[in-house]
Amino acid sequence: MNYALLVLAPPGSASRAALGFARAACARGHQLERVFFLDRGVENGMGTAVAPQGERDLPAQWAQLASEQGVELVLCISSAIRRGLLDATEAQRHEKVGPTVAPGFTIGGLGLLVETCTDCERLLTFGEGC
Amino acid sequence: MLGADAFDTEGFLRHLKDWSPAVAEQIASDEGIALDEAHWEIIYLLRDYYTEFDSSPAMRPLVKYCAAKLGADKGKSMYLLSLFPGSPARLGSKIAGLPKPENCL
Amino acid sequence: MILHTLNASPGSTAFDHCLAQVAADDGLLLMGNAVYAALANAPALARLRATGARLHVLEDDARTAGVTPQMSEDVLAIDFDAFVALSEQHARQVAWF
Amino acid sequence: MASDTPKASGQAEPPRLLLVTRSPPYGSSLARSALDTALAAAAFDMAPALLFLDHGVLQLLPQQEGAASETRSHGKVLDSLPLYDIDRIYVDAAALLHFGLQDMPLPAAAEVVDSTGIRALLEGCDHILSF
Repeated sequence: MNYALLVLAPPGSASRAALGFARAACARGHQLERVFFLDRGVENGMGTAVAPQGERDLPAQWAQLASEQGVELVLCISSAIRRGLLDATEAQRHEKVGPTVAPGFTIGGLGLLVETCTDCERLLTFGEGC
Repeated sequence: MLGADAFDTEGFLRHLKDWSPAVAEQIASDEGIALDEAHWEIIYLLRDYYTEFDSSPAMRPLVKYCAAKLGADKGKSMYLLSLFPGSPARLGSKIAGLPKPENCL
Repeated sequence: MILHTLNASPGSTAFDHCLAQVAADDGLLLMGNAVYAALANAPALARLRATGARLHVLEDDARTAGVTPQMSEDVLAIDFDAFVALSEQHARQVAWF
Repeated sequence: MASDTPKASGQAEPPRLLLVTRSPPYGSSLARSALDTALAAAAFDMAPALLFLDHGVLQLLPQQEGAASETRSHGKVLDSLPLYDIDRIYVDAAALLHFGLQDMPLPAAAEVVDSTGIRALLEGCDHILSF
């Protein structure tokens, strides 16, 4: 089946679950074309974040999934830039230090999430409560 | 005339408070548009939209808002395109001193 | 049939709203801070049972939290492969968090 | 001209996309993300439906003054939903009662729904996004 994921949770248990789900979906032979990161979810693509030693480096593991399975990892542009996540184009446009987006991630508009919603058979949201 | 540093790299005002009709003329001139009455009508309509909804419109709501305020003849995308070629919502917002519309694509 | 993924602790409004919407033929997956509802003596567990829905817990999260040794036998611990299988069986998911 | 004829809103058809928003308007940015997603979906002719649950009903309080905190007024942006042709808006009856807001004026298109109505919405769409 055709899957799409929306990740709203910053690095943490819900984001780890999203990654685990994405890997398992690919392993079961499903199509996962795009994971869209929105709101605090964009923090998963923070290239300047340093994972504590001995703990999982989520941006790196997402990027690995992207390169192995051809999954597109898109950070919502308006969520990203207000949190300092800029690719080279946005860094130049807003005259800020950059790029700060981790390798394997791209920045894009909410239209890409909507497009994904129209194309997929299964759509799952990952958010984190307290 | 505002100095070049009053605008960002895409020509949008850095500080919305800097806007004035003269600034609108300046931005429009940089875009190759000579403002006439028809342009001003839409510029003030865009500023009303921003006051009412605290956001810059996408194309669809701009067309509907024009239709509601100015009548069906002007509430058409063709009419807005004739005044602000390419992307009326974006270009109009720029000249009217509204925030840069959030990138939807 | 809806798959409810619940990621909020028992006592949160997300937890309560989720329970209010779970039907007997739905699937329910506890993850994140919701795994504490799988503790055998948790009052929240009785409320989960009352929904009639099949109860699952994400195994990694339950083990991380220390819930596994005291977990109710009514709750099925699943890995990510089984999580994907659940999503195959349910056309829609609601994430409660 | 045909291209300027508005599309039928498809009121009878189930929404393809249901957005469930459970967060209060300020504090976190989740409510804003839900609203921005709704506007984007409308711009792409998805005719999304919006369901305000739990703390999400607080987004509907009238007369929010964003200027008081130099922030965007969530309430004012919600006022633009009709211009985006978003005319399926549902509000959690129990949450209104919980916050003492049962007499609050709601958007013209809003329909107050009980638990059964919420269930019908969840079952009646193609996809659900939860915020």
